[in-house]
This record gives sequence, structure tokens and C-alpha cells, in this order.
Amino acid sequence: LAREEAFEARIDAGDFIEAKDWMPEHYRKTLVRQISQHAHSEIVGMLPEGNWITRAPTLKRKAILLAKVQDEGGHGLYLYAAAETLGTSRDEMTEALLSGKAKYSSIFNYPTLTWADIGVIGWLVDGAAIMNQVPLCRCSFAPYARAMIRVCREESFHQRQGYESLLVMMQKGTPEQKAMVQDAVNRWWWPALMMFGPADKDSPNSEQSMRWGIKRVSNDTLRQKFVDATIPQAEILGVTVPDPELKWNAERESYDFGPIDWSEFWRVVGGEGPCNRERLAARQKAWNDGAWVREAAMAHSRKQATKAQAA
Amino acid sequence: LAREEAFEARIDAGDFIEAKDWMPEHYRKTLVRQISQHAHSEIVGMLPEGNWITRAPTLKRKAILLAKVQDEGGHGLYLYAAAETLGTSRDEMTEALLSGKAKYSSIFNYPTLTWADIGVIGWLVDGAAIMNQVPLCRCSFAPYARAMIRVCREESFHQRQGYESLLVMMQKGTPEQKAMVQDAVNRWWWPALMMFGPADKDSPNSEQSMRWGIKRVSNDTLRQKFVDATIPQAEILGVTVPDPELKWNAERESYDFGPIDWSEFWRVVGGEGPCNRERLAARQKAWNDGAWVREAAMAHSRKQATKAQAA
Amino acid sequence: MTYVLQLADTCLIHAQRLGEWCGHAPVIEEDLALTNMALDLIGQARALLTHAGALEGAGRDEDQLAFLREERDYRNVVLVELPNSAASPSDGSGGRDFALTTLRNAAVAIWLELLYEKLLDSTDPELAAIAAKALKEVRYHRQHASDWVVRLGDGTAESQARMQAALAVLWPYVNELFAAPGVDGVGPAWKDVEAEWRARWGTLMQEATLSLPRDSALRTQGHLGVHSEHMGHLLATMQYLQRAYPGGVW
Amino acid sequence: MTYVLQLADTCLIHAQRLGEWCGHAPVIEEDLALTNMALDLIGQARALLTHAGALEGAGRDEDQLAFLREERDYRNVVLVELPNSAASPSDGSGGRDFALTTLRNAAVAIWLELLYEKLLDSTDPELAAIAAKALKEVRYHRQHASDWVVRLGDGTAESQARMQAALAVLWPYVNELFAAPGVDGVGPAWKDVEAEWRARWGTLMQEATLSLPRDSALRTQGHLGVHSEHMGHLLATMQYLQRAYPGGVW
Repeated sequence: LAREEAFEARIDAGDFIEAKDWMPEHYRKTLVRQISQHAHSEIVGMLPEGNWITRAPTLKRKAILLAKVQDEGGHGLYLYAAAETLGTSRDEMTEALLSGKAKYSSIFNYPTLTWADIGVIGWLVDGAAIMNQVPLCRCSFAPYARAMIRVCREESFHQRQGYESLLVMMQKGTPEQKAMVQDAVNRWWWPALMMFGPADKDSPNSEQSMRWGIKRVSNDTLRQKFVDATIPQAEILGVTVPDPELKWNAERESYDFGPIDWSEFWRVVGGEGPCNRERLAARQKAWNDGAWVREAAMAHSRKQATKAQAA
Repeated sequence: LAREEAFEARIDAGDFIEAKDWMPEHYRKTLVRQISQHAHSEIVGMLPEGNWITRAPTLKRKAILLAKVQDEGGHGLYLYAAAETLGTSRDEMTEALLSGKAKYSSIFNYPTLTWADIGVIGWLVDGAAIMNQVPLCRCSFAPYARAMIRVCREESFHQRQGYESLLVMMQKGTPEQKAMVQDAVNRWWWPALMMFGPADKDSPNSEQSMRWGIKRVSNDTLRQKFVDATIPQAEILGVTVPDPELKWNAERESYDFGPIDWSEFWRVVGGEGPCNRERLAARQKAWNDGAWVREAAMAHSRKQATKAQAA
Repeated sequence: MTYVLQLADTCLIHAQRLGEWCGHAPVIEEDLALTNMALDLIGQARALLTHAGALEGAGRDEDQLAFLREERDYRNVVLVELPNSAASPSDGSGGRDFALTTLRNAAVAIWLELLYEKLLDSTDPELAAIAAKALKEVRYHRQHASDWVVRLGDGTAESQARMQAALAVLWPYVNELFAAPGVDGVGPAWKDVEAEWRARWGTLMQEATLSLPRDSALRTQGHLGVHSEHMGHLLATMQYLQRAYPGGVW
Repeated sequence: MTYVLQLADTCLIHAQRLGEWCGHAPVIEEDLALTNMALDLIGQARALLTHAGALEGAGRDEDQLAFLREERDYRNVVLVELPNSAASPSDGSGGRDFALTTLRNAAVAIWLELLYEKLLDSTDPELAAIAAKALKEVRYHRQHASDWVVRLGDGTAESQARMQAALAVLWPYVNELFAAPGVDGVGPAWKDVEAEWRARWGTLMQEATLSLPRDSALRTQGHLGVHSEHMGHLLATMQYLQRAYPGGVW
């Protein structure tokens, strides 16, 4: 109990917690859940973008997309490693993902239907992710905070690349390309807003996380911040967002926006989104098809170890 | 021996042999080999054309190609049935094909690389097949002769459709389409000439087959006939054949043509053509993947029979 | 026009998937049957697309509609664009599962049969005529596919397990078969055939000793132009020649 | 120009197949490694295609060459266009076989390493510069892929069998790696690297406890523009956007 009080005091003082430090079990569990969920999101997130690697329209765009997806895989590895410092293993986390027990960001349960989706994912989805993650750079658990600093830096780069690719299409493209961009924005806008999670009043876990310094800013605050930052970008781009109620509120110095369809949010979280089945099936297949590879690698390294011992 | 003499006498008299009639073992074997080989060719022949069903350029062409491939499957079934009257089974024949023991026409070991190949296969490959098969309509074994009559009728239809599709491209198409047709002719011309088999002097089995009325016209004769019939069609089409030695011989009233690359012929027959491996692998995979289906169908019909008996 | 396109594209894309089987079926008889079904469906798609083009009045013929639209303008149900096997889920590639294809064939054939029956009374005489011709074809498809569903469902333990697994994959996508609205007098809302479809499907499942999966809340919207990730790959293949040889005559 | 295209297209198509792995590898580390290899190869292809375009002098840039040629104008070896799995042989679809992809990666990396080493002395300074930069990359590819070949060959009985089966599939296509003629001073005939390639490959096979299949008489001619049936499907996918949106700016 004394330890718990000391821990709380450290948190209150704005101290950072390292993996080797004592921490309450619930704090540890909350972090494992959040970090592994974040890692899973990076890995599952490779799928909708990977879907366009073979069809990227130019070699430059293909290279950018390959590099981006590679970064995401790297974030996944980095985050799995951060979670492992808390006493879980990658195999356990993988098992939780594949069995459906662990979640990943629902945004990746939407399909990438056109090339413009790739740009819009960079702009809106990475944009929302950054908005969510910047406060995590000050998360009380230091390894996660350090990971987030690196992740945010790379995500910002991806966001700018995505926005730039849309800008090219909107400013120099054909009417068909412009329509493609607008269509992609129409499909991704609401799911992007949902990325900040349920409204504060429906977000029961948030309070404890806030107290512990794992979460620093509330869902609705971040969502508002995202809308306010994004609408001017949309204007420069020359696209509209599919919200008839969106309008500038001079009093609040902020945009008002229409109600979110939470029934869709919960349906997708609950596993009935457009691509939930396929994303999970793809990861399961990769894992199952790869079993012989992983076994062979282990068998080979055992052989090498035996040889080394004998020598 | 008396039966053998009587058989020979019937052949000499131009009689047709039915499946129920007595026949020498060697005659039977020769026919089983030839008919099953012919059936296999129809079945394997579905693969290079099937390769373009998903990419046919118009719905009309897609429908024509689907119908053609369906006809080929039908020929295969019809010919397997004719071979079965000689006391072999479809499973035995299939096994011989999949193990590589039985042959099929080498022409199907060449790839279909462009849409024009589909037209050229109709024109040249079906054309050569018809040239080969018309004499078989008078084959001494009546079930085969009857099958050939039907097959030839449908093949002629395919040949005209193939030629017509080339004519459309050559007469109304873009320069790219015309180049595509010429390129396809360049690639299929020599393989088509090889479809008549080795030169007469290198065709040891032919003599016995001729004597028995299974084969009616020699390889070289048919090949010459094919060239003579085809060159005028090429001229109408506006394509050339890739043979610098081709020229009209006024004395023979026939075309002279250059030497065939028999080393290529034997390499492809021997299993080292461009697609031999893939054709066989495709058939093997279809057969293996389909095992559970065939087993289920048998199990179901046994169940039905048991029920019927019980009732 | 949208109503007609929803039917036309469903026939077209269904045929496209069937065409992938050519030369790879478990028995040659099925190579023929699947090809034949594809051929009938292409015929129906041609008639319906031509009619849709006429209704649109912008001079687009069957091929311009079939090959030169963008993905978001195709109105087929997602069910028919799913790959022939669920084994490679995300890239439109991969394998052929006879269980899945057989179940889908039966599901779509029963649905088309019910819709075409109602379309016989359409105030659009062209649509009624197309339905009358197509009805004979899809009745045969339904019979043939249903026979296979029963055979494979009530076959071996393995075949039943495969059918049950394929059914689990397809079932959430069936919801869309009852989603599109009707056009007064012209054609029924798809939900008007739902009760009868479910009744017939239930009977078939019973005969095939298969059990229905739990209903899913998935609501795909291919009929509104929102497809799965498989569609783009399918179209890349299907449209390739028309795209690569602009102005070509075939 | 043909000589440069033969290299450029081999890098390009090899990268295209590697790109299909993204998100589907046996371990995430390999998702990264395969993607990274694809990225390097795309970089090499870009440099080589740009150079080829300059040599041609018709104003075609890397993208016009990469996306807007017809199949018969691509000059890559057939080896790299083969699908990532031999399981679905005739339609370009189907699965990913890590054994096949690993062996192919090693085979191509050794080959590129040997060619690039010789190209350091090219009288074409641009080509020599490209080779110098690429050499570092393909050395790493060769090392990484070779490690996996050994690991999987000398791993479990299953992994060895899978490697041996994949080797049997690929082996006949290796012949083409030594088929193209050189250009005096500019670049070596491919057969000039054959002996060294075979020596290194033999060592690798020994270390991986794999046995070489019988040599095949197959002589594929992708480097002359005669491809396999897989190539058309690959190009339909790869070229789709450029074909469907003529005049687009990306």
C-alpha cells in the first residue's frame, strides 16, 4: 500500500515510470492493453495500404507507399517491444489479436477502394492518429512515451506525404481524379472522427487513465482539435467534408459539427464492420501459413547452438 | 488367327469396326492411345484459352470464348466416352495424363500472351486440327469416326470465329491491335505446322495406322495442305508468316516452305516446352483439389441408394 | 437505370468469378456447367446493360458500361465479387473453393429466379422480356447448384465441414440481396423476395443437412457502389484490354 | 537500351512480386525485410528506366516505361514474374510460398551482385554509377536471403521438403539468367557471370543441405519479350491506374 502511495505521488509529481519500477497491477494491465492494441493497429494497418502497393500509379508513389508500410511494421515491432518490457510476450499478444480478444483501431476495418484512399488515409487517418498520440509523448510510462516520440515524428511525415499526394491530384489532376479524392474524403471523414473514441460521457475507462497520466486529453477535446485543424486543410485542398451541419462558431472560435453515428461505431468495434472478418482472416492466414517458417528458424538455431557447444 | 484375317479383310473392304466387334489387341491399344490423347488435348486446351476469359475485351467476345471452351470440354467428354467403349476407364485415362504417361497435343504447351493469340488459336490451331481430323471422320473405328464428324463441325465454327475476330482487328483496329495480331501469328505459325507431327520419314507408327485405316493421310501431306489453304487466308487478313523461304511453287501448284525446327518440336514433346509444367500442374491441382468433391458425390449417391433400398 | 444496373452488374460480376473456374473444376462436367452458367449470366448482363444504356440515353452500349466505368459506379452486390476462395482474403487472388462457389451459385440463382418471376409483371416491357428469357436459365442454374449443395452438404464429413465453413464466410453478405429499393411498377424492392428466399434456402439447408450461421449485422453496399477490396482487383483484370487499347475494335 | 531494360524490368517485376507479400509474411520482421528489398529494387528500376529512356531519346520517363508499355516490350527474365506460389499455376493468382520467394530472392540477389560488380567498369558512366549504388543494396539482399535459405533448408524436415519443392519449380527458369548478350564495353554478357553464380549457388545449396535438381532444357525468353502467362495478369494489376486514368497526374 505504501508502494502504491509512493507511485501515485510520483505520478502526481509528473515523474516518468520506467519498466523496472514498481507499478500497480491495474496500471500495468492498462498499459499492456493500450500499447499492444496500438501495435496491433500498426500491423493490421499494413493491410489496407498494402492492398494498393501492386497498383500504385507511379514508381515514386509506389516507393513512398512501400516505405510508409515499412515504417508501420517498424512501429508495430517497436511497440510490441515496449509492451514486452511490461512482462508480456509477443506470442501472447499475437495470440490475443488472432483470437479476436485484443482489439485494433477500427479505422482499419474500412476498405481502401481507390488510390485516393491512400492519400486520404495519410491525411485524415494519420492526422487523427497524431492528434491522439502527441499527448502520449508525455505519457507517464517512459518507454511508451519514448516510442510515441519516434512514432509521431514518422507519422507526421506520412501525413504530409498523404496530403501532398492529394494536393497534386486536386491541383493538377483530371476531373476524374478530383472526383476520386472527394469521394475518398466522403468515405473516410466520419470514420476518422470516430478514431478519437466514444464521447467523453460514454468513455468510462478514460478517467482512471487520465489520473495515471496515461491519457492526457479527453476524446471530445481531441476530436474538436482535429476538426479545427483539418477543415482549413480541406479548404486549401478544395474538398468538402460530408457534414451539412459543419460551420464555424465564432463564439467558441471552433467548428461545430454534426452528430456522429455511434451505432456504426459500435457495430464496427463489435466486429461487423466492412472488413473486420477479412483483416483478421488475413493475419490468421499469414500466421498459420508461416508456422513452418518459424519452426524451421527455431530448429536451425537450436542446431547451430548445439554445434557451437560441441565445438 | 482366322479372326485376325477376317478383321483385316473387313478393313481392306472399307468396313467400319464397332466397339462390340472383335479387334486385334494392337489395334485397340493404338486407338485407345490416340483417342485418349485427343481427349486430353481438348481438356488441356481449355487452359490457354481459359487464361483469357477473365480478360476478354468485349462481352460478345467473352461469350464466344466461354462457348468455345465449353465445346472443347464437351469434345473431351465425348472422346473419353468413345475411348471407354474400348475397355478403358476415364479414371485410368486421367491417371495417365496426370502422371505424364499420356501425351496431349504439344501446341497447348505454348502460352497465350495476348488477346490476339485467342484469335490465332482459332484460325491456325483449330485450322490445323481440322485438317488433321477430317480424314479421321473416315477412320475405320466407327465410334471415333462419328465423334470426329461432330468435333470437326464445331471446330470449323471455332475456326471461322477466330479468323473473323482477327479480321475485325486487322480491318478496323488500331495500329497497336494490328501489331498484336502479327505478333501472335509470328509466334504460332511454326508450332501450328508442327501439329501435323514429325516428317513422314521420322514417323514410324504411321504406317501401321495407315494400313488399319486409323490414319488416312500422311503428316507431310496434311502439312502441305494446311500451308496451301492458310497462306491465301493470311493474305486476306494482311499478315505475313515468319518464313523467309515461303514461296509459291508454280510447278507443284503448292507453297514451298522453310525447314521446321525439329529440335524444338522434340524438346516440347519431351516436356521442356514453355508451359508443359504449368499445364500438367494445373490439371493435377484441379484433380487433387477436387478429390473431396468427387468423394462427397459418391458418398451421397451411396446414401441415396441405401435410402431407396430401405424404402 | 440504377435498378437495372444493380441486376446487370450482379450478373456480370458473378459470371466473371465463374469464368475463373474454367479448366480447374473438380470434374470436367462441372467445367462445362460453370462455364455454361457464366455464359447465361453474360447473356443476361448484356441484355440488361444494353437496356440500362438505353434508359440512360447517353449512348453508352453494353461494353462501355461493362468495361469503362469506375469501380464506384458498379452496382453489383458484394456477395458476387468475393473471390472464389476465402483463403486469400485481402488481395483478390488465391484459389478456388468449390464449396463456396456452389453455395454462392445456389444463393444467387434462387434470388434471381424470384426477382425475374416478379419482373415478368414489370411495366417496362423490355425488362419483362429479359426476365422471361432469363427465368428458364436461372431455374436450371438453381436446380443444378442446389443438387450440388445437397450432395456436398450430405456427402462426407469433410464435405459437410467445408460447406459449413464456406457458408459461414458467405452468410453475412447475403443480407445485401434484400437491400435495394424497388421502382414503382418497374421492379420490386429486393426485400419483397426476402421471405420466400429465406424459406427456400431453409429447405435447401435442411435437405443438405447444413445449419445456418448466426445472422450478421454486416450490411454491404455494393448496390450503392461501395464495394469490397476485391472489386478493384477483379476490375483491373476485367477491364484491362479496353483500358490498354483505347479506341480498339474487337 | 535493351540491355538496360533487361536489368531494369527484372528489378521492377521482382519488386512487384515482393510487394504482394506486404502484411502477409510469416513474421513481421520479414514483412519489413521484403518490403525493404522491394523498395531498393524499385529504386534501382527507377534509375535504370530513367537511363534507358535517356538512351532511347524519345522522351519517355520512368513511369511511361514502367506502366505504359505492352507486355511484349518488357524485358525481365521470366523467373521474376512467376507467382509467389506455384500452387495456382495458370492464372497469376494464388497464395504466397515463402520457400519459393526466399530461393528466388537469393538467386536474383547473387546474380545482380555479380552483374553490378562487372558494371562498375562499364564505359557508360551512368550505368557504372547506378551499379555502385545498387551493389551495396543487393549485397545486403543476398546476405539476408541466403541466411534464410540456409535456415529453411537446414531447419525441419518439413521446411527442407518445402525448399526442395520450391527449388524444383524455380530451377528451370534459372537458365535464363545467363541468356542475354552483352554490349561491348557497356555491360557483360550474362553468361560471363554464370560460372561464378553456379559456384556460389552450389556452396549455398550445400550449406542449406539442399540438392540441386536435374538441369532442364527449358529456355525462357522473357529478356526477348516472350513471357509466361503470368505476366499479363501482373501487368493488368500494375498498370491499372495509369491505363484507367489517362492524362492523370499523381
